[in-house]
Amino acid sequence: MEKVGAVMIVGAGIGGSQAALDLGDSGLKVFLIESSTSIGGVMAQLDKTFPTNDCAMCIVSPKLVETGRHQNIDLNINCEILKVSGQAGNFTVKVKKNSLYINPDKCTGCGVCGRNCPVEAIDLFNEGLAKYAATSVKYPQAVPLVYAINKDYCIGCGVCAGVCKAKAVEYDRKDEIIDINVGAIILAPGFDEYLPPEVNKYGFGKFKNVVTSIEFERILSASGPYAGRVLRPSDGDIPQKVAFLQCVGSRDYTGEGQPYCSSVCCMYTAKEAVIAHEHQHEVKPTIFSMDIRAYGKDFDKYIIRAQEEYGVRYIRSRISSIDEDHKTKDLILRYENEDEEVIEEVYNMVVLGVGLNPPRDAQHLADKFGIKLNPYGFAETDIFNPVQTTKPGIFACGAFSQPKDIPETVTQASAAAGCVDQILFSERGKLITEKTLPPEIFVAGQPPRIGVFICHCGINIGGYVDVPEVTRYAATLPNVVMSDRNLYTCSADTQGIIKEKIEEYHLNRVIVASCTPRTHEPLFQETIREAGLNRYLFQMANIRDQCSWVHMNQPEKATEKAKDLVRMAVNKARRIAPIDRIKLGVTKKAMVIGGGITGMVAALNFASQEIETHLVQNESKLGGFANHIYHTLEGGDVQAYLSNLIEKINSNKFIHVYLDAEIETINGYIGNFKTTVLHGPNKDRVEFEHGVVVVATGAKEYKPKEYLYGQNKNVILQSEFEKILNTNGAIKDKNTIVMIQCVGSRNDDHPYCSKMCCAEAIKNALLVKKLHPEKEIIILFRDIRTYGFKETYYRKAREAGVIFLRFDENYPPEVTVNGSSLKVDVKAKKVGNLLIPTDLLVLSAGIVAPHEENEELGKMLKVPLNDDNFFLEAHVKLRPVDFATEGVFVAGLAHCPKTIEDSISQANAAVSRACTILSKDEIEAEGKIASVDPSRCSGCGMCIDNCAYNAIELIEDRRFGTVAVINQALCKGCGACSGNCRCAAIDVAGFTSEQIYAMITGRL
Amino acid sequence: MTEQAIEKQTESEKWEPKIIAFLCNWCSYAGADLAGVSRIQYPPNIRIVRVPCSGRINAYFIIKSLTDGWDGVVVSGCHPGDCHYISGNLVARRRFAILKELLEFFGIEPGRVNFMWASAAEGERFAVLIRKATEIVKKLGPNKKFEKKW
Amino acid sequence: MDEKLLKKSDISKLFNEVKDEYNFYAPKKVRGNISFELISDAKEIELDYLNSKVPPKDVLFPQKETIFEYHYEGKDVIIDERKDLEDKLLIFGVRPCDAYSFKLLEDFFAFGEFQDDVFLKKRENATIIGIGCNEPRQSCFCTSVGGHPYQKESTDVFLSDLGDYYLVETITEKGKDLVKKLSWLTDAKKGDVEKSKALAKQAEESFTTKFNFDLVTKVLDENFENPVWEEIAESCIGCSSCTFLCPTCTCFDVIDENDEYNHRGRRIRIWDTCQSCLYTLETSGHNPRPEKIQRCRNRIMHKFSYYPSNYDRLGCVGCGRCIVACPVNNELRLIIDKILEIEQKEEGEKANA
Amino acid sequence: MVMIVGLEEENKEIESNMRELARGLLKEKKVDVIIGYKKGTLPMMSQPIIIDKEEDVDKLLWNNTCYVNLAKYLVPRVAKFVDPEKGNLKVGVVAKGCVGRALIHLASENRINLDEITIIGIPCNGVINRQRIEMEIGEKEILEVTASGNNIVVKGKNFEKEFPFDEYMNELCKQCKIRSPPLVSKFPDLHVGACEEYASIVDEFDDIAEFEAKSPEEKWAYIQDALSVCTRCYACREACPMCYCNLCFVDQNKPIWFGKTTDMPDIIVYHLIRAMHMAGRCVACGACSLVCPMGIDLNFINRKLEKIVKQRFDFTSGLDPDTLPPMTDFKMEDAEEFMLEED
Repeated sequence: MEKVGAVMIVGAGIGGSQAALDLGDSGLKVFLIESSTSIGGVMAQLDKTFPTNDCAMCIVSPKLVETGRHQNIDLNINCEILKVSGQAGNFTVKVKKNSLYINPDKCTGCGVCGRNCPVEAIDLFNEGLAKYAATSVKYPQAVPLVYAINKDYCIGCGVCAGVCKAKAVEYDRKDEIIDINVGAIILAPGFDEYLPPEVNKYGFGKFKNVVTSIEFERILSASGPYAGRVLRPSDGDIPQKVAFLQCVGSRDYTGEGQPYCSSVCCMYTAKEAVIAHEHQHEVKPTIFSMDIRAYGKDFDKYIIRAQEEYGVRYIRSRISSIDEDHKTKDLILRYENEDEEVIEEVYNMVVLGVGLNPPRDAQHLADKFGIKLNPYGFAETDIFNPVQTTKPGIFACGAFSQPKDIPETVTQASAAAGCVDQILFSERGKLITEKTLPPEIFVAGQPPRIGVFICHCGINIGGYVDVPEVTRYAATLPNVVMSDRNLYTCSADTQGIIKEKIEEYHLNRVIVASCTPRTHEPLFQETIREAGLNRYLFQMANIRDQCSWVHMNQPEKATEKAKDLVRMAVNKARRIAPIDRIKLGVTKKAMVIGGGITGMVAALNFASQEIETHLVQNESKLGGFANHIYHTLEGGDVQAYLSNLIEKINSNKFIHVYLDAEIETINGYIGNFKTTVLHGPNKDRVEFEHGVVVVATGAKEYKPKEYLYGQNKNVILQSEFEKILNTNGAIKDKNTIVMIQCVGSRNDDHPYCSKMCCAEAIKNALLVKKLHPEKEIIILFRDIRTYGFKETYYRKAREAGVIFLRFDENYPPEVTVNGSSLKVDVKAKKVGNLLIPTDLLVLSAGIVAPHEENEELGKMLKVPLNDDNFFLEAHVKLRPVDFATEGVFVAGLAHCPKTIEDSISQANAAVSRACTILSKDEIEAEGKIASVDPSRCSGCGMCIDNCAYNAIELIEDRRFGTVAVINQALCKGCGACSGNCRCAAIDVAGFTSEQIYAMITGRL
Repeated sequence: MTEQAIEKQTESEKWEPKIIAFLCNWCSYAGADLAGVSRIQYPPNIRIVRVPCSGRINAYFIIKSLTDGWDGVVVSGCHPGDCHYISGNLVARRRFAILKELLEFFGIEPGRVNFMWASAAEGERFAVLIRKATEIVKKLGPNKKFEKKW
Repeated sequence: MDEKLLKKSDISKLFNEVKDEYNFYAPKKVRGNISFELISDAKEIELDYLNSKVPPKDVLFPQKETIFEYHYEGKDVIIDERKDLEDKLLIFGVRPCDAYSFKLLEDFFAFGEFQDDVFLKKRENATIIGIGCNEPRQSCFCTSVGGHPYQKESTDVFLSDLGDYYLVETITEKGKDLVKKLSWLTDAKKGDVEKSKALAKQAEESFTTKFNFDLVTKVLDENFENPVWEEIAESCIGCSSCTFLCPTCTCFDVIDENDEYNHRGRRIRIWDTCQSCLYTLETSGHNPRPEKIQRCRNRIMHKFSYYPSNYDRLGCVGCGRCIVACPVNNELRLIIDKILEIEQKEEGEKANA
Repeated sequence: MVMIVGLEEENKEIESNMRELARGLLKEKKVDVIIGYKKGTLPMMSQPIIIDKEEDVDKLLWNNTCYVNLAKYLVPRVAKFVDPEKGNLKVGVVAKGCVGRALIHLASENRINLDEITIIGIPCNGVINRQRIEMEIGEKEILEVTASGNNIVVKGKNFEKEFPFDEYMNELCKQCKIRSPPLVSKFPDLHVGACEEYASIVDEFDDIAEFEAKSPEEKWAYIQDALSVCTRCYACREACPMCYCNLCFVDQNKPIWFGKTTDMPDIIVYHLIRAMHMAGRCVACGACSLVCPMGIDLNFINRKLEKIVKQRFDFTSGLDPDTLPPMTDFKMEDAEEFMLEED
């Protein structure tokens, strides 16, 4: 069977887009299939994201734009899967492309149709809180920016066809059915949120001021229905008391909701409460929750800030009922607090923290693709590879396999891509067609000959700005040799006209005055490149989004402004120069630091793609943290898995293992590293070259100083207990076993949650109950954080008779010893003070980062640590395994505490990200980057600390002494260095000081 | 009020300031685009210069704008934490803080140069703040301090 | 008798008489410093001063001077020549050393085939009223450069300060024309002339700073390369105060200022200084005087070696401004001493041999 | 300033201690050269001197005329202390507080290596405001200046005048909180008087409060007047230990950042941007003002700079080479009260 170098990705949310970008960047053809009319999924609907309060649109939109215009990604919207055949390596998928009734090739996204549509349709993007026209895009920044007609609402009046100057409206446009041939498939359909039924105790749908969290998210959004003001739907008043209810439709055994934990609600609720208060200080949020499951990186700190800085009140309770005050539309909540009192409180608004359900069409997808779903209706995946579905060659990522947050989704997306890489690595580049372009015309030193193209954009510009006047005016400007106007400058035929004019007038600079460069610059750059001009000999004047559309009532002023903007663009264009993007060779080898499960999975993935890999382990054997783990909570046999991995590593000819190894130096940068390692008992020195680095150095178990650990033999750690249980099982005389959670976690020294301890405790408790049902087990906890499907084991443990007692963090249990008997004194919530005679005390010790080792490695790699000494990724949300320093990746416990499955996903994700580099013979640096004029530089080094990418270093120049140099491979072109440089020694190509000056002096 | 005074008043009311706005590409420029897409109207006094990041904006550019006769300057970047380049806006914020204090110390009216944050989702905020900045500058009148005698 | 008398209290009369015909420049105190400024009210004139901080050079050769202006007509550039060069100037109260510096400036601006029209026109239209020095400072050394506290070279009218009044001597035709207009001046008596001469002699004798510049020039000519330059440059910080306040420094830079907004521009010249490392920086990046040692040497060589060989006179008028101005006290007297030490050493060595 | 003995006695004692220390350093070859001051040829002047022989030690001077910031001589552009054979020479620097601060700050900007420098610390009691005295004396030649008690005695041909030193010291010296070099613990044997540790300083900046309270128009008028005599000779820049750019922005072309003329806007822009460049870097030595041939007082601008960085970023320049200067560093929680916000 022949393998096909293409991949289908179903679902174009943040997960699907990430997988598509990874695979597209590594040379595979990607067919991205989306059922709605634009990409971005739920993330595009969010206002801010936790735990950084990043603006969701700010961070996601560049990624979506990149996906939309990626050469290797074929984006298909409004699609349905009809039929799938074939097997891993070669699938054929029949896809139906539903008609938009608007020709996407002709639609310019100008929006005139929507503004003229007489019909109001419900705006689903704004969760029904606003209305939109039947002819619409999902949201203003949608990718692709193509309008569609919603036939459910359309009355067929024909107004849109009449007003569309691009002639894109085609009412009779037919659906299309196509066969797509791919080698692998990634399913990323995301989730659907739980919608409580109207008869439910929450009164959703019945009471106007009860909204779901996703509706509230739109209310918070600056681009939402109330422009970011927190208003309640019933009367548009600012709600002062807002109650957030957790676990709506999650951890629900009544049959109404789902039994599992939806994993993300605790955090998004905290975020919504914080943001609501931030937007409107009058808002005083109260959150009702059972456990606070802030188990992720820096999550606990966020919860603390929410309480301390934003005054968010937490009440541990599940409310029993909601009633509405008919007059005020306020809501009356009834609940029982931890002291078992029933309380009634009035709130102005209630937000339901709804859970995550499998996508509505999950069963349909499973049937079509031939994969199995688990009992909850999510995709069933491999216990040690959470992206592998039950069918080879088909992978799942994101919330489709289990509820999860954005970084985990992005990680899994890359992990799925990493698994696809393993199957299709040999087919890279085979289905990619490289465009052949004419050689670039040499323009250096020639006087500028500028051509200006001014766009009417139908009536979008022409209706408000006097385009002929601006065109006439442009012709009078210095170095302008032609100016012309077009109905739609972005249309395909105008691209032909631009090319002709370049030839006819020997243009060497081109200006388009139209819409925004953020969406259209690449298109025009491509056009002039096809005509033989360097891409960077192009300028845009934004006379639509930032002129005609915002000054619709002042046509004269808008015309004057348009002239100014054109003049400023011409002034800049007179000073622009071609930019050559430098190319760097790539050493197609990898170094993986750390020989635990994460490191080994990464190494094996590289090796399976025939990439030579150096695995550096500081201990004398492989295995790391997993050496102490026997099973996962879900029952996976870790020891068997581990020995299988080690065997595979040792027999793989592409992997070099260095044990007892110590890294001496790491030099170089992305694609071109050189490392020396001392290894073995004799500290032999070995030096090798590699193109990427994966940091998988792991973490350590906390060695408690508290609770008499190390002083009393009956006080042991959870890992030691696990060993006993799984080897000789010698606990016969221990009748009462007490476990204490959060030992060395969530305290002042280690203010984070170690994530795995709750599951470990429950796992061991269940094992004890299985082996010795008569034993009494008491687990003392602050919050039980069995997120996702792990929740069901929590329930199982309770059913098996394990006793769970909650203590307050301010009153931790006290352990006393009297002769040989231990006693645990605890102030338990709802139960009161207890003195428990204990035979065995098991401490759930947290995970700590090796501070010194991490710091040393961090310095060598020029990558940062967070406050807790774990490695700090490039972006908490969207680049979870990347470092800001390119070519270096992080995975596993080195990143933060996490489970084995998560570590494996991160390992594969890191490999996928690395393969976007290693799959290329050479990498192209950014074009618009900074450079240092050594004759001006005085070497003060300020730029080094200002650079977020470690792209600058000081060198000794033979002629100019100590000067800064910028590594072109690492520079991103932000210019932070240049903005502070006193000597003005640093300039940024494409935004040079001269060019910006020219724009400043271009004032009319 | 004398006739002359009235004439003078209407004259100054008629006067429209020219304001240059440096916007970072990823948040504020996108926010300005969103204001456009959402058809939020604001005064036509600003002329936008796109820069990669607020970190790129050297004090030279701001002062040059003043010496070159622009009546006001607006500089807008991503909110702290949102920077596409991780920390460019934080580097810039210190620079702007110092520059702003120095300009005021030298006797430049506080409202001549305005710094702001606007995200890609804040089309409305962008328009509101531009409206505000325009009003402030208009109240200050033409920027004559750096005018050269010819 | 040709000599006249001018009462100090009549200065305002003089000013009012001529102010319409001349642009009247005179010493004025600006923020504590004396400088030659365009006078609009006789009260501004400062009569009691040692010498100005900035030399009167800057009346004829200002720090910034527009050479011509231009404007755009469509895409064409039209040059507008200066029209104010025909204005008549009167510079009142110039000390002899500074007056003599005008001679040196003429040497430079009229050298060879390059005639600097702007400067020369202004010089031609300028009438100089000099004034003798009764109290030379310790830093003054005009007598060592061929000058004198009562030297009248380059002045048109010369004043001697006799207490409440000035003795007015007419030196040139230009001066005669001016004095003729001041018909109210009284005639001087013989005693006044004698008194002036006595003051001149007294002043000459009070000099404490004296140099043998013939020897200096000779030593310099032979010692372009000498370790002493390193010593001389050691404490210099290259601030260029010495050159900016020097009445004989003439270097300038030419730049264009473009006022795009108003469709116009101008070509201006501004003072430059050989003490700046940029001064000799070539486009290629090569700099023949990259270090301050070469730059310090250039200033000395220029004044005391190159100038004599080019113009047959010293490039220094002995005003002593550089001595006072140097912020690190690396002053000319110390430098000359070090240069002459070379000669002494050589002499010593010869004697030993 | 509380002074137990007269100025002259105090300075003499420091001077003789300094000479002994210098002699020892040269003798024991702990340093190859020493930068210090020697007596000037004009009243109220001193001259920087570089000595490398024991017998020259007695030339070293310490009094209230030692105002040049000697750190300037260690910035590579000005002098090279390199021996063709020995390589970098070990340099001793006679350092009052602001010289010490300059050295420490320069180290943080990679200009100098503190390990190669020996700081001879001096507790400075302020330098004479030469320009102010000269201006008050006016058009008379000053022939001799001496210290008597706490007064400065100025003599000329027919006059003699006394100036109380406390008032006639440089403006920045009046506000100075760091009279001897910081980091004394690093050089325990190398201070010649009582030198203190400065972990941080307390300063209310009351001296510029009055100016800050002025209206923009008043400030602008004041600045214009103060700078009107500037000839743009750049002596301020050249004397400043922190101005070490290879090519100052005013000298650059492509683009020509700002006008190079003595037109008022150009002058103001030069001083404004130079101030911008000094933020968090100025070490309050006052050299810029003391060297100005036109006697312009730039000190009030320097005070403002100190105030900005102290109040905003709790930073005082030249205290610790390992603390990142404010323009190099940034924090998420930096104050941003100046940002435009919706009403």
